[in-house]
Amino acid sequence: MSEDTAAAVAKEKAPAVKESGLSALLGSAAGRNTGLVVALVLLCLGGVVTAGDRFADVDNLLTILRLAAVIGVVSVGMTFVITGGGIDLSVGAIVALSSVWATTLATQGLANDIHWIVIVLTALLVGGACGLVNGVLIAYGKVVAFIATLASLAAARGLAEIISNRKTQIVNVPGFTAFFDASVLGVPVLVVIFAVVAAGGWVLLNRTTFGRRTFAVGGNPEAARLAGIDVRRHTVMLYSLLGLCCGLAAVMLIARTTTGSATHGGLYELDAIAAVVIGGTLLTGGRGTIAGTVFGVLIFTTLSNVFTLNNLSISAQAVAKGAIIVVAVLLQQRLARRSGA
Amino acid sequence: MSEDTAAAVAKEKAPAVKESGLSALLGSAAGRNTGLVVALVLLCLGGVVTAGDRFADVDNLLTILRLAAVIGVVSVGMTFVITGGGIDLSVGAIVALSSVWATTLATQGLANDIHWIVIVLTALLVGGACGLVNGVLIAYGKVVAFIATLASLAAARGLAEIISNRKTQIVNVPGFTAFFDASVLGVPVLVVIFAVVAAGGWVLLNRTTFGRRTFAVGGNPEAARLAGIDVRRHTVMLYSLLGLCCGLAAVMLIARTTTGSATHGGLYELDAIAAVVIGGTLLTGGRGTIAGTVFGVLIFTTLSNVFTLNNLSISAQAVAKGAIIVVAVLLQQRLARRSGA
Amino acid sequence: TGNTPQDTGGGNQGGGVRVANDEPGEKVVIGFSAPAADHGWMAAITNAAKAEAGKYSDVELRVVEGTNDVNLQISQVETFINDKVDAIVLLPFDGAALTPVALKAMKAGITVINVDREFDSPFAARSTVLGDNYGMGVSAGTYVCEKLNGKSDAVVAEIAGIDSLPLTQDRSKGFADALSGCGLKVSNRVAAEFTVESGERAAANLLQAAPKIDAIWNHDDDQGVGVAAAVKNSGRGEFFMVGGAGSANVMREIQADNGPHKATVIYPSTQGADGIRLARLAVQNKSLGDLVEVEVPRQVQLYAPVVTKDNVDRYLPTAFES
Amino acid sequence: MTAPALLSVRGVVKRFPGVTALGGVDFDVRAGEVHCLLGQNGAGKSTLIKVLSGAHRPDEGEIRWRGEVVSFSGPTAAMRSGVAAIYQELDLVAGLSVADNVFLGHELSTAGFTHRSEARRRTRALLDRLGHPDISPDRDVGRLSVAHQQIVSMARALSLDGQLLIMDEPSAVLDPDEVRVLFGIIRELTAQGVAVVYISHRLAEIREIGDRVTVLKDGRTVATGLDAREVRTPELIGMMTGRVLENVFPQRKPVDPAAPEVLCVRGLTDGDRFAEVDLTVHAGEVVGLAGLVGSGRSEILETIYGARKSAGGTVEVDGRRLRRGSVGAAVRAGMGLCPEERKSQGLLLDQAVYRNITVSSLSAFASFGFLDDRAERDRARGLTEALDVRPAGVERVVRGLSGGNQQKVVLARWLLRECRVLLLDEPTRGVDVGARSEIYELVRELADSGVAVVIVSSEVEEVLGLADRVLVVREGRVVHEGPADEIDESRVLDLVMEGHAA
Ligand SMILES: Nc1ncnc2c1ncn2[C@@H]1O[C@H](COP(=O)(O)OP(=O)(O)OP(=O)(O)O)[C@@H](O)[C@H]1O
Ligand SMILES: Nc1ncnc2c1ncn2[C@@H]1O[C@H](COP(=O)(O)OP(=O)(O)OP(=O)(O)O)[C@@H](O)[C@H]1O
Ligand SMILES: [Mg+2]
Ligand SMILES: [Mg+2]
Repeated sequence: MSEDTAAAVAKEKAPAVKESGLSALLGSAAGRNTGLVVALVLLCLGGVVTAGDRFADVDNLLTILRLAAVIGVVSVGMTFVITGGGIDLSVGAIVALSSVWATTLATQGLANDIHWIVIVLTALLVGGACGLVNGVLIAYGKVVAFIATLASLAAARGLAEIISNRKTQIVNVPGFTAFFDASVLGVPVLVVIFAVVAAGGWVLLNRTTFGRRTFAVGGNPEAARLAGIDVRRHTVMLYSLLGLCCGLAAVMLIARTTTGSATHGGLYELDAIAAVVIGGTLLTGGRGTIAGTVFGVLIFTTLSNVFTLNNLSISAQAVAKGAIIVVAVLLQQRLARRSGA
Repeated sequence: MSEDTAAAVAKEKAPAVKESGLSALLGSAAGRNTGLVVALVLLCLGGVVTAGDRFADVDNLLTILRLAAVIGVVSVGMTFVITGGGIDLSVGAIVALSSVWATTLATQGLANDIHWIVIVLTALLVGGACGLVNGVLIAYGKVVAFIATLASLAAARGLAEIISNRKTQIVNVPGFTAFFDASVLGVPVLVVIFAVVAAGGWVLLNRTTFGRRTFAVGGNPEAARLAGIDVRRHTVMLYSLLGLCCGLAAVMLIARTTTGSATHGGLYELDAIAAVVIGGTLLTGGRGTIAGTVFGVLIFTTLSNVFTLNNLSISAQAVAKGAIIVVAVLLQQRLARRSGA
Repeated sequence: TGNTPQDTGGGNQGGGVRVANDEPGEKVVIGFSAPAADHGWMAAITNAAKAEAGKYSDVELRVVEGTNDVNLQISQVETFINDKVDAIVLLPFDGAALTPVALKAMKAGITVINVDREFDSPFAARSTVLGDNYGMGVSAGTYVCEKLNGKSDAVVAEIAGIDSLPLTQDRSKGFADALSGCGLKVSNRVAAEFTVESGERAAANLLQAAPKIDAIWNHDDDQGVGVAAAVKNSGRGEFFMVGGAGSANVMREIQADNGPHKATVIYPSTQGADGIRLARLAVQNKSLGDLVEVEVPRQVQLYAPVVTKDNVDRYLPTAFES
Repeated sequence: MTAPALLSVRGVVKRFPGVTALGGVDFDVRAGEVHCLLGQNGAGKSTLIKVLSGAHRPDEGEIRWRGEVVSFSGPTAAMRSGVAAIYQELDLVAGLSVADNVFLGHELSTAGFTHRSEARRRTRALLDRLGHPDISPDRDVGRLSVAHQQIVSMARALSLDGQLLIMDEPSAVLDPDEVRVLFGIIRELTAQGVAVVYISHRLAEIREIGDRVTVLKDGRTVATGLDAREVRTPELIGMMTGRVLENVFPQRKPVDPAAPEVLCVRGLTDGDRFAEVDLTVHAGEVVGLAGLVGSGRSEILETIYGARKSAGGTVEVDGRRLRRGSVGAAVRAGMGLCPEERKSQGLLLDQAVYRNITVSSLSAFASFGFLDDRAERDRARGLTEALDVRPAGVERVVRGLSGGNQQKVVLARWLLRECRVLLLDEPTRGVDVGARSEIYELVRELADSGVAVVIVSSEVEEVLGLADRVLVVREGRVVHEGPADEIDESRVLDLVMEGHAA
């Protein structure tokens, strides 16, 4: 009786029920990230206006994507950790350590005998193990994530320097380079990997129990615990997942530069966190979006591409970058608010 | 009737009421930071054992304190911002910009005419203004603090480079150097400044309405707003305060190096946040301790000093640093828990 | 200097011929401080210094954490002063910023040897070992001019190192000055961060920015490895590259003549090692061999030669492995 | 009486640092019964629930489940055995949808992939069963009102299909209609043999739905197995509080008709939830707002207070018009708001009790910005003693207090400030009978001293008993205004439901 009116009122206010399916997915991703999309489009327009064909060239776009790929993979992993209420400052150092470890294996004498897949597996293993250590320190050792991963940052870089003796390790394993330098239907393998990781990350975050629990652990750990989720184990898994992503990023970086080095991954922590946060993931946890992160990564890489095409001085770039970041965030806020999200 | 018993039971268990007064202050600061104190003492023991008199020498201790002074001032300011629920990544860049701006004034032709106090005021003004911009962006523009200050970081460094034309500015104002190189009762002026800032910070955070509001704003901004606190204005004040601290740190750095440079203050953001967090201030806001921050700064600087005295391999130092940080945090947790805090 | 091919073996770091001066003398404690080894050349500097010190039984070397924080570096020097070391070999992150504390050390009677980035005051160091950043740019520019041989519309690109460092500006200035000598100019300039990864990133963007290039000068061979990888990825090959600093990697590429690198300009990574030697001699009151002077000279400026396929064999043995 | 005990608890003890929350609890629950737990705020009810549902480990004592001694290693183990709980502090995750929350921890999935449409369908069915077809399973839980969040919590508990369902004050945020639906469901469940443990401070509810009652006091069982319908109210209150309550509501004094208008609201509109609200409160008057949950009363209070921007209308205090949307202006004019959701809107959970109390009155304790800490504590101690906050101790962290005691702390904040206008939104939610009457007493005293009070409550009885004048709000509009003694409970219920009738 009286409930019907109430229901009608409530329904009026409720957001439209979401449809599943790809079109809905794209629509909703674009919808929720209107501001970011607009910022990216404006940036591209800026690129076209100032650099014309040099910007709007397939090769150039592929260059942007290739550049985005490595940090993109790390950022997808970072999205999980931040959504789960954590933070990881050691990602760059883990990339460095993984790259050095894997390439030392490849360069030290064994070079001719090992299959390139061993390099890949080593990097993944090292990355995953570092993530595991972070996770255990944080979840079971109860060390604040910021400090634990800051410590890992120092330790992993130091270890990478010791292992590599501070030398750049050059990889000459033929199969490795051949595989990663290839293209699939004109799209470089690195970009394909990034796309697969992003898509996989989206599915994992939005369509699996793991993803649901990640939101819960980040949004309200006490409620998650009461719901029977093993918050600590889940936290360990989140950091391990990010570690794996770092290992993969290390492989991609080895492929791109043909080297492993203790200097790889410098300041990735800031870049990745910035991409994640600008994408709309809350630093306090509980809310995260892979699509936003991908847009965030693309905005940053496109930005430096446009700057370079325009031969801008580094200092001017820095000032402009600051301004553009603020504008992008303000745009995203205003537009997201308008679309009612 | 039975209420009396309940009250008695409750009173028995209630923590002892704190006394005011200096002894209580020192006692409680040490008590709440037992783990940090123990970590620092262990570190000093390590220094004495490995370097003997070279460590436990008044000159050496003053060297540690002088080193701690600059980053210490920034960290005290950072304690306020983090306690108030924020974060500031732009501190290093603000230090750089302030140092450059102030020294450009001193070096460009006017050198002989200006009084050194003008340098000091300029640095403070520039620092405070940068903080103000950060605060307004965050409080009124509603840009996430991480992103807003990341943008400021880029912009301020770029601006510093442009102003200084990427050259190190050398200061030759006699009064300036004379003042800051002096000692008060054997204690260098820089150390005195740090002590004054730390003491002032402690009073401000723990004994004033401003401090109390800072805890409220960081602990639950919505509740603070409904309790009648102007959360946005307060946030602006917090960032401005930190900006002022950065300006002061810039003055101290100019005094120490006789230069202003766009490269000053590199990675101060990480150092300051690390000191604050290891000291026990919560990154999520609402809990903060100046004493902890001071201990955090001292732990990091003492660590550097002990390493310097010991001629350890640099990479091994990094690994050891990571391990020591984790141990310090674990110690602090275990001991703080035991003492019931 | 460190660029002379050595015949004594014992690794390719820090050359130097053994001379009478090498006979053990009174014990010398040397403190060594340098910026963070966040790239290969800087790591090589420290490694070479350590290796050099290891050769002398009368030298005790104290190496401290590399840092880009001038405040920390100042406190390291202060610690050395407290420690009463005999000499300090200092590669400052910022020469001007470290000047006051170097003066303090000199006043305390410690022999300060300034390496690579020059102090602001002549009294702050007993002796200065300088690379020649401006000269490096000039060498590279001159080589590019020769190689392009009057092609007046040539597109020359430059990949600089960390742009906020004065040394980068010196190099760029030398390069630009030399190019203008043959009527050329830099049409595209990007900056990297002295690391492989940043080199790759900067070069990938640069190659998009300039569809056709004739010559590239890259300031640093560490980032050069990345630059070469980016060139390979892009499949471009219409230009030649000149490196900087002179790493073994790049020299091998020049030797094999199968990559974009046709030359590199040496910026000796043995400056630290030279600093150690000078410090020891100065403390022990010995003179510099092969010089008539009785005292160690005030300043030694190292030469920035161009290494090409023709002379690479001479330089490769002392090149640093980055 | 012959049914075997499904759950039996013996000598359970649970200690927290500085507090013994449970000091020896015994009771049995039989299949198919509704077992009520009664006790003052801080008696240990919620703690007991958490021990039973595996969220806390008991320090001592024995729990038998179907006759066997069990020790739940965590909430999952308890859920597997068939124990489902609705916690007092809502255990939902803002940012996740309703359906996600309902199935959190026991997701419907194959190989880790969630079945979203199935989860939505089942959630829909559960919500319908709870009488709320208006809650969409896709809605973000954080955007629901507390009442709706409570419904979601119940849906979640039902989705577990437990043998024992524990409900910690489920009715505190519900309106009478919703409570009726809830009771229907409880009866359905017990008929199927499910046992229910039910906690409430409303004795009338216990009479209506309960079979047996266990009374806790200071963490111990003082009586167990009482017949819920037979036991006399004064006896129950005596067991809980150790004293006898004469009269719950204090005596009203007639309002002086010449008293000045302190709060004057004209045509207040927010363009969304309510419109054209006129409200005048004289000095010494208590005005009650009655209405259904969701009728917009909270929004009216928050807008008057400046915490929300109004779209039109004016608010005046003592004849001076307040700036729109400025809490600061309202507070300076002498207004205070005791918000509806104490945890998210009211409290600094990790700070000491006294700091929570003094936060709105800091300048009263400060000279040149420097605080007199001792004076703060003394004033706070006086207030907590007057309100009987337990455990005593103004240095305690608020998070460790029981729900009802937390509410008292929020109330103390505005008592301290000596407001001209006090806006109270559900001030007695979760507060026990004894403390309730103390709060009523205080409100009355305040009014008598000249304060203008506006009170919102979902308990019509409370509004009628406490207020001098009553406004009935329906869907954002005032539909009735008049003296409290000229209207009765059923008339108010008719008014709030009007138009709802099919
Ligand atoms: N996490 C905790 N830490 C410390 N003390 C706690 C904690 N949880 C509960 N307590 C204490 O245990 C006692 C019992 O609290 P509990 O929440 O069980 O009371 P309750 O009977 O549910 O009261 P209410 O009716 O107010 O909800 C209280 O004294 C409370 O302060
Ligand atoms: N932020 C919001 N966004 C959208 N809808 C909201 C929001 N907050 C509350 N609502 C809706 O408003 C209704 C509840 O409003 P509110 O709690 O203000 O009512 P009330 O009359 O104050 O009831 P109560 O007795 O709970 O205080 C619910 O239907 C809820 O869905
Ligand atoms: Mg309770
Ligand atoms: Mg409400």
